[in-house]
Amino acid sequence: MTYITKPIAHHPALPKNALGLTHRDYEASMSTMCAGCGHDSITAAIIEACYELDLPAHRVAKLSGIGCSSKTPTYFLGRSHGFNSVHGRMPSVTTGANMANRDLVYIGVSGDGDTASIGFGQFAHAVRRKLNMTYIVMNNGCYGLTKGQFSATNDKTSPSKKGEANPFDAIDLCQIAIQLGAGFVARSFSGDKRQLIPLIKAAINYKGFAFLDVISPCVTFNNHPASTKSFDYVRAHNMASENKLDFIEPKEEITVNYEAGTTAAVTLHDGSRLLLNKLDGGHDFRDPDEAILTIRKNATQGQVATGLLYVNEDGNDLHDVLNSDDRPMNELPMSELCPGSKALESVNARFR
Amino acid sequence: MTYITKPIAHHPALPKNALGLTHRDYEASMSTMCAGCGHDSITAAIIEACYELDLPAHRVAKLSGIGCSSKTPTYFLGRSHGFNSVHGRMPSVTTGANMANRDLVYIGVSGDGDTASIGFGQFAHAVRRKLNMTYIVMNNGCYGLTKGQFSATNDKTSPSKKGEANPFDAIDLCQIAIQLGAGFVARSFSGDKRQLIPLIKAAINYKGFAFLDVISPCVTFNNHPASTKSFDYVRAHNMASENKLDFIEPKEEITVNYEAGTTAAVTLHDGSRLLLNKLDGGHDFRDPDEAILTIRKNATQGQVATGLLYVNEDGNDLHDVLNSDDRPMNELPMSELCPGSKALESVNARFR
Amino acid sequence: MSGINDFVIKFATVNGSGSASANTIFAKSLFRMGIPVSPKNIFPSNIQGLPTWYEVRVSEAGYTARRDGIDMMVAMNPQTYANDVAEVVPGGWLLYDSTMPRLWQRSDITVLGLPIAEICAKIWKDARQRQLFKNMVYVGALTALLDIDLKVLEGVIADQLKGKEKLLAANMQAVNIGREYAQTNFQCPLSISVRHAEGAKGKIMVTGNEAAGLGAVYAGATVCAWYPITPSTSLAEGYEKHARRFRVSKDGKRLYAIVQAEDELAAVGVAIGGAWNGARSFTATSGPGISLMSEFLGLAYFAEIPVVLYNIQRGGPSTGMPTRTGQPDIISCAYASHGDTKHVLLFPANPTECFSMSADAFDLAERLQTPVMVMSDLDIGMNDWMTDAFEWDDSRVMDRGKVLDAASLESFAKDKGIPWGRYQDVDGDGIPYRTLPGTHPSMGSYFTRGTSHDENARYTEDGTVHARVLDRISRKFATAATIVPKPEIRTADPQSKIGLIYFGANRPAVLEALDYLERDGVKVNAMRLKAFPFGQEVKDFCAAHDQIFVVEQNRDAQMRHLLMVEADVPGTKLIATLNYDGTPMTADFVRTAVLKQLTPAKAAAAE
Amino acid sequence: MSGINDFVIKFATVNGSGSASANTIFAKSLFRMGIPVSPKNIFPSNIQGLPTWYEVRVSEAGYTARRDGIDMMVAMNPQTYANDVAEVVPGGWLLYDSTMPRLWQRSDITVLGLPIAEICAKIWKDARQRQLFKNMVYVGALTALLDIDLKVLEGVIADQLKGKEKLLAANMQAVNIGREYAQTNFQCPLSISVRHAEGAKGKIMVTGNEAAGLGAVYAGATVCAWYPITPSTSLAEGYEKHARRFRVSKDGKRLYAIVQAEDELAAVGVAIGGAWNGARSFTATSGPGISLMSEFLGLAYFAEIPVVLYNIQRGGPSTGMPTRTGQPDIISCAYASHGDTKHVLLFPANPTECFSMSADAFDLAERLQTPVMVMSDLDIGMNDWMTDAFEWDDSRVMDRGKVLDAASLESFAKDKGIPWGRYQDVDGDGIPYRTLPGTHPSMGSYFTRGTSHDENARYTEDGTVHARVLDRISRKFATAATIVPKPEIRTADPQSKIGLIYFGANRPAVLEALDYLERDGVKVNAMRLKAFPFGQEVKDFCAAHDQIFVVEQNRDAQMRHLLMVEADVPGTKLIATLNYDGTPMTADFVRTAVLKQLTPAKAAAAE
Ligand SMILES: Cc1ncc(C[n+]2csc(CCOP(=O)(O)OP(=O)(O)O)c2C)c(N)n1
Ligand SMILES: Cc1ncc(C[n+]2csc(CCOP(=O)(O)OP(=O)(O)O)c2C)c(N)n1
Ligand code: SF4
Ligand code: SF4
Ligand SMILES: [Mg+2]
Ligand SMILES: [Mg+2]
Repeated sequence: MTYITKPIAHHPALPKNALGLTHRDYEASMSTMCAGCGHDSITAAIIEACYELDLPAHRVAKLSGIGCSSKTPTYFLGRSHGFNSVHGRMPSVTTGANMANRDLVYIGVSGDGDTASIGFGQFAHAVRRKLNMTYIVMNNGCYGLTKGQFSATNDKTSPSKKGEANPFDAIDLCQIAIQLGAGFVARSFSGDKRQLIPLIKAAINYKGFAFLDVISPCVTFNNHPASTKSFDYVRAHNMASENKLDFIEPKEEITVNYEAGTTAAVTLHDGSRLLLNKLDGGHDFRDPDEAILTIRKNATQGQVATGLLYVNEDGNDLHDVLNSDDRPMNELPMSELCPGSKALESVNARFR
Repeated sequence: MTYITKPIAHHPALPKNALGLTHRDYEASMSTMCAGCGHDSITAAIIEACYELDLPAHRVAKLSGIGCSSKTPTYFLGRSHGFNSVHGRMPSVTTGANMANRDLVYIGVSGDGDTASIGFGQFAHAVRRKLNMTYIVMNNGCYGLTKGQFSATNDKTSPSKKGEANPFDAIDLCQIAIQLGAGFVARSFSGDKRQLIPLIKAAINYKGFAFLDVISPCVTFNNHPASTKSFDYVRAHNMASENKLDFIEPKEEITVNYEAGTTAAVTLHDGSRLLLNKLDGGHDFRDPDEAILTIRKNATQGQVATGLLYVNEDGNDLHDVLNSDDRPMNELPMSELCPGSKALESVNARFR
Repeated sequence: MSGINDFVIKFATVNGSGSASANTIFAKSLFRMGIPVSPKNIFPSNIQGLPTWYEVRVSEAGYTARRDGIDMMVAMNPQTYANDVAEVVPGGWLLYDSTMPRLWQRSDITVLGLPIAEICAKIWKDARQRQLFKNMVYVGALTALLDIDLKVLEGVIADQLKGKEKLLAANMQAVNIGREYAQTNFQCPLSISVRHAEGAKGKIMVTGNEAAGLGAVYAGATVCAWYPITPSTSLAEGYEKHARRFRVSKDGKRLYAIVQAEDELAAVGVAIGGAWNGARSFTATSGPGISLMSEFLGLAYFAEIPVVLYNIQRGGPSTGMPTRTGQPDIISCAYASHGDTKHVLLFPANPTECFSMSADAFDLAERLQTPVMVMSDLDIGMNDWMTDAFEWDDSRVMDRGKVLDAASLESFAKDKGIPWGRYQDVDGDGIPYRTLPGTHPSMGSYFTRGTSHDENARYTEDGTVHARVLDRISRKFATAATIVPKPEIRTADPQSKIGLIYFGANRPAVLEALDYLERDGVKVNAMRLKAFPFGQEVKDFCAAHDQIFVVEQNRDAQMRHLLMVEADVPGTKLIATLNYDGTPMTADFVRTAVLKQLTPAKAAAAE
Repeated sequence: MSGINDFVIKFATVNGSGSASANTIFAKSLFRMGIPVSPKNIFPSNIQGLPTWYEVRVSEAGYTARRDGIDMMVAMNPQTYANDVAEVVPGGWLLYDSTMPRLWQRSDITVLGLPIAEICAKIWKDARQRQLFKNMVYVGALTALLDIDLKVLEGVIADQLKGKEKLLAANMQAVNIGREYAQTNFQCPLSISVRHAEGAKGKIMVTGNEAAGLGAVYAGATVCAWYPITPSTSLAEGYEKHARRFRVSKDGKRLYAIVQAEDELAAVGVAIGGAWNGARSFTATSGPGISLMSEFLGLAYFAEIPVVLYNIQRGGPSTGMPTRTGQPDIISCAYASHGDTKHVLLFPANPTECFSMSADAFDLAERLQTPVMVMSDLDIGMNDWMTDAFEWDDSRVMDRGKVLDAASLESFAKDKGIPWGRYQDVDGDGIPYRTLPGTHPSMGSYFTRGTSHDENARYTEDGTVHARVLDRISRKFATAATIVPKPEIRTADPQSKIGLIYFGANRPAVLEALDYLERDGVKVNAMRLKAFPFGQEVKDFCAAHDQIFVVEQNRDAQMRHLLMVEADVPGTKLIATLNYDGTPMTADFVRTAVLKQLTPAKAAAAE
């Protein structure tokens, strides 16, 4: 919650970012997740990413549905407005918020139940509309908050803690997102902040729909050895598309140097870049067909393809599509919105 | 409607199928579609397929959502029970009906609005559950019944009748169905009954989720020259995976002969086969990856891949998954359903 | 009783045959002649081929309600001949296409045979043209039979053909053919006919949906999210039409955002997101959409988000009668969503109010920080109504409610004496102060949620806090009752203990009935409800009368229900006066219902 | 007043720390000693780390309602020490982990320090074990302090450990450690303690959700579709648990089908599809689910499909208080969906009725061909209740209602004198005859739809037909009022004009309060509603009393609302008696509310 009872004590030694804000300024109220929950690591990564991006927190709006994952926006960016909506409906609420003010940064947090079950339709259509937002799914293959039932992203090979088999195939949200036209699609793992943080930074800077499927083990209900969403399994089967990922802001110099040939760079509309040291055999992430194949081939071998999977460098967003005014709708003066009595005469005339 | 006011006059000359039923016995009340509507052709194809399959009409249940397309079940199989449910919810109603009686044949009819917009989530999860049904989408790229607004399957390149451009990419239901694990996926065209009828027959005989995306021009709102869902466009860009398709029932001899090598046969669990005279370059429709690629490659060239796209020959269905009794649930005797007072004593004991 | 400028004519045609525009031209021409008319479109839930009717009441007295008893039937649809001819009153007329002559089993009406197909076949080769001009031929015949001013008619056609002027000649040719045939073969004009009048002067003819869409533009709404559903579709289209005209900058940028959502849940979600973020946002739907939106409406109620929803009611339950009118969603809207919820409702009675109440709806929503539903219906929304011209007061300032900007946030504690908290009732009216995202770098941010929260928007599971917040929202609702539009009261006799309550589209029928009742010597005081929750005036009116007819278009007497529970009116004095066959109400229905109850004898006579 | 077999003990612990099972063992042991107990679990909407409480009332008198005033607090959660200690009544006790000693600011209670952590650290090395056994240590101490029969306790633990017997010893070791520490350091037993009793004999202890799930198995339900939501989840799980036991054939085939749907819209859709196809089908949900299901419920109402829905109510509005109880969905369920709709509701008062009313619900649904909603709540559904053992009459035959098989279809016209039509009211009770898919090769097929239809299920846009069908469904609803379960009436004095109406989980609190009021000399006649629509008995009771308290757990007096509108009871005589803080109702609340109204003086004294 952002209503801060006691002001955060600012330790003078704390490092500051370009806005003179410390890490603390991007934190919020204490997490109520289970100790060790993957969601907390992702929360930390979001905080780190926003801090490093020098984002003015109050220019960010965080939205979510319902679930443990959807509670996390209360644990980061305490100075941002947040909206914990209803189950599975974050995409539509975010669409409206974005229509009302195109100038804010929209971070949507959801769970695999929230997105792949009740929210599948809204998710699909937000993707289709190229909504300019960062959509993060904290994917644990189960419904944590309702005590661990299988979700639609749980692999068929992955039984429940009690040992019951999961009868259904998993929905791969990254594949679906690419098929539906998402501009930026990546998968990561709550246990790999080296990969996750730059991806979040790039996703936030991406103009258009940026989707992040982050595997986030539920330590209480779905982290047993047999679970494919467990820390151990993901560590063992993580097929990253790169071994090093760097996000470079427009102003910055490119300092990182990779062995020639293996480096790939993605340039976003604002000039910022995502540099990857690609592993050989890595697919061309500008090609949606290759991206889908990579995901599918890995899946059939029980591997999890992570990293940047697909990006459309010249992405546009819903406001471009609708050709809306450059100013936020919520700041347009009534004088420009209400045609007034004169105009009404001509309207009446047409109905005479 | 199946309440028949005047008994259908049986012309003695009418040919009869194995059940001694004539074509007429598979018809129903008069269509109220616009003259020339693609939906009527699909309706005719369904009637033909059921007649040729010698289906006892009363063992078929036809279900639909809301829309012009969803009205068509009133125009075929007058002796079957039908259920015109609510918009976008046919999949869930069919799931329940199927759970209650596994012995009937379930034909679900929907529209592109009914399935790709409001019903996208239910569609996706019915696929995932491997529901044993034939799911037919009469796809016209628009909302016919509400006067022609764009639907989510309308191509971005396809403007409205009034000339407004469609800002969004189309959802390709066949790709989505394959991705979500449908066992039988085909696309056809209301204007091509030679291809459509055998596909419907195979889909009905397929055990598991059989999906048919049938492009069905809306002559009133979306059949103008610029529309990619118009008769002319589809005829001009139809990339069929075969040039001849035959459905052969278990009992039948294979009489058709194709040039050697080009013939491919799909055998369904009941022994019936679908024979295709494949065009060279046709993909292996047992491979989902190839199927998806074929669809995508064609789409990028503005071509429409039709015919059998993917089939999983050893498909199983939701009842197998749930391991339900072989008898229909709705016929189980109370004696087997109600444990009775004796058992209750032991239950009470546990709560003492 | 019918006669000059006083009759009902009905057109029976086939859906999708182009008759709609011809019929509109007919009605509009009479309107332009200054004659009060009220056309009612009775159409099927189908795109082409099914029967459709267009009923036009002509009334110099200015009565625009539907009226039973068809004086003239223009029977152009053989499918429905049988019923259509039966509807004509004795002494009435039936005009039909006599290309295929037919024996009509009625001797008490005059049948006018016009060989339309034959005539058209002679003149137009192209099938489509033939079809279209057929309609203009019967309109032409009517100009002679009813003595319609040809110049006015031509003007109306010309307006309709804007862009394709060259078609005017052909259309007028068709009109003249029909006209001449009538003049030579029938005895024109008939005893029912028209003449220039004053009653329609200064009025406009428009549908409520277009008026509401225009109203949303004037109200400054910038975010519209919708999903197509009859009969609300044309409202979003109306908003778009007028926004295109008034809301595009020189460089072609749009000062509005319309999202055709994937379904109603998404549509209201988008509207809620926009409203939360400070843009005036709305959605439009009908019954089934209300049901689907109810979870979200509960969120907006509890999280206090000012969203506007237009419900263009149609016949229920379920998918029901999508192309018939009704008022069956009063209860489902007043209490939409689970848990303890209540919503503010507005009841426009005609297109003029659809326009004016739009601005009221957004003002109330933002003032009260709660959803406001505008309860229109198919009759108001989709039929052309002769109604007062739209008016706008340029001095009107929108009431954005208690929204804090950076400065007022900083001085809040000082100004108000207590620190800001999203759900604090600072002013005692139950209405808290809200902040918008992005307002201030370090103040005013909070977390919006549908879970229980305290006055500072913090999550809580403390039941006493939860109850306290719910009570505060009840106080806010009490405030609402004091600021929503007041009822319209017509007093026949201050002493009379007989009252009548009505609302929405039933207004013309009720006002007409009240005139008749006056003549019948029955003094009935009437109150038209404009909003829920009910203000003191509503309670006073009910207290002042012993017998109150509650006129509405639903089966379960839903407004009566609401009055009993929310205005504490004993059911014993509330007489349910219900019509739910999907057709607009008639004055006769209302008058008879009242007489039956009060003076059975008179009622019998009246029937 | 507290003392032997009469006190309230409360455990304050941390969610997910394993205290739940220890607390259940404690309560179950007292129950096995024959003492009436009623445990209430007050848990957060969280999986681990937040405060949670477990309140146990011990009452030899058999009062099982919640009671305010904690005699003993087992304070194991430092986060909540402050509030927890404050809750203890003067003269009460507080037991805490004194490993970290603490000064308690209360001189009027006895603080008992038990160095649990310290003790456990000595004995168990493994952290997880330590954590678990901690709980058994305080249970052990309580056996001494409250004089609990150790053998009984051991039996209960043994039962809980079925499968992992070897753990028994370790658990008992922990118990004994606590017991011995208490015996040597405290003065045992305290003045509040327990002894074997008779009150609980023959009873069972079970949750309403498990009872309802079992009830659905007994009712012959074969299709269960659900979507997880607190507090209804354990109902579907209960059905599955018992179906696994009783519904699997020798060859391992399941005689039931459970579908965990993707959301509530799908869940109810599946249930409707199953019911349409002749299988007894149901879904279970809570408030938000009801809102999402409302479009579908309108379809089932209008298409007349016998589906059963369990609504385990929780605190609203919106997501509200998912882990707190309430009765706030009466209106949203009675009128779920747009258009004119009404639904049949059943109100179980305890787990025993959750079981028995399940069969009633399915019988009524099929008899009436309409949705039936069983209105339970979190308190009944998720708390263990001491309740009457389940009973089943093997001679009971399920009422499948008017379903035609092939033979009766063929002879229908002859038997009934009119041809079969799906929606024909043949018997005058408003209930038509239905057929199932696949019944007959050439007869009985029809098209089910939510659009308007005539008596033969044919699509219609004829308003008079539509109205006729709606009226017939109203008649069916009137029939429902005559066959739903009758209210339970307790008459204190036939002459008394003071009445009280209640339902559901409030029963224990009300019955206890009635005893007190009796003593107070206030004669109150009480009626417990078991169903909606209301039968004649309900109207008679209301007619017979001038002042009627309506006791319910919601803000808007929703049952009072329903009585005013649906039983024509004047609001003036219905006194809203409301509690909506999410906690189960107490007898004191009811008693005080009544006294306040009737004899303010007494009330003051009582407080
Ligand atoms: C309409 C509705 N249905 C059901 C619920 C109950 N519910 C709360 S969270 C949740 C699932 C959460 O799963 P997921 O999105 O994966 O989040 P996680 O807890 O796993 O992070 C459900 C079913 C609800 N709150 N609202
Ligand atoms: C809940 C709900 N929303 C909206 C509608 C209105 N509606 C009826 S049909 C339809 C779209 C139909 O499109 P599609 O499924 O493609 O069928 P088509 O008419 O094109 O064959 C809509 C939006 C409705 N009946 N119910
Ligand atoms: S239940 Fe699972 S998802 Fe929820 S907080 Fe605990 S570990 Fe995380
Ligand atoms: S509107 Fe289109 S889809 Fe509907 S019936 Fe006419 S042609 Fe077919
Ligand atoms: Mg999850
Ligand atoms: Mg369509």
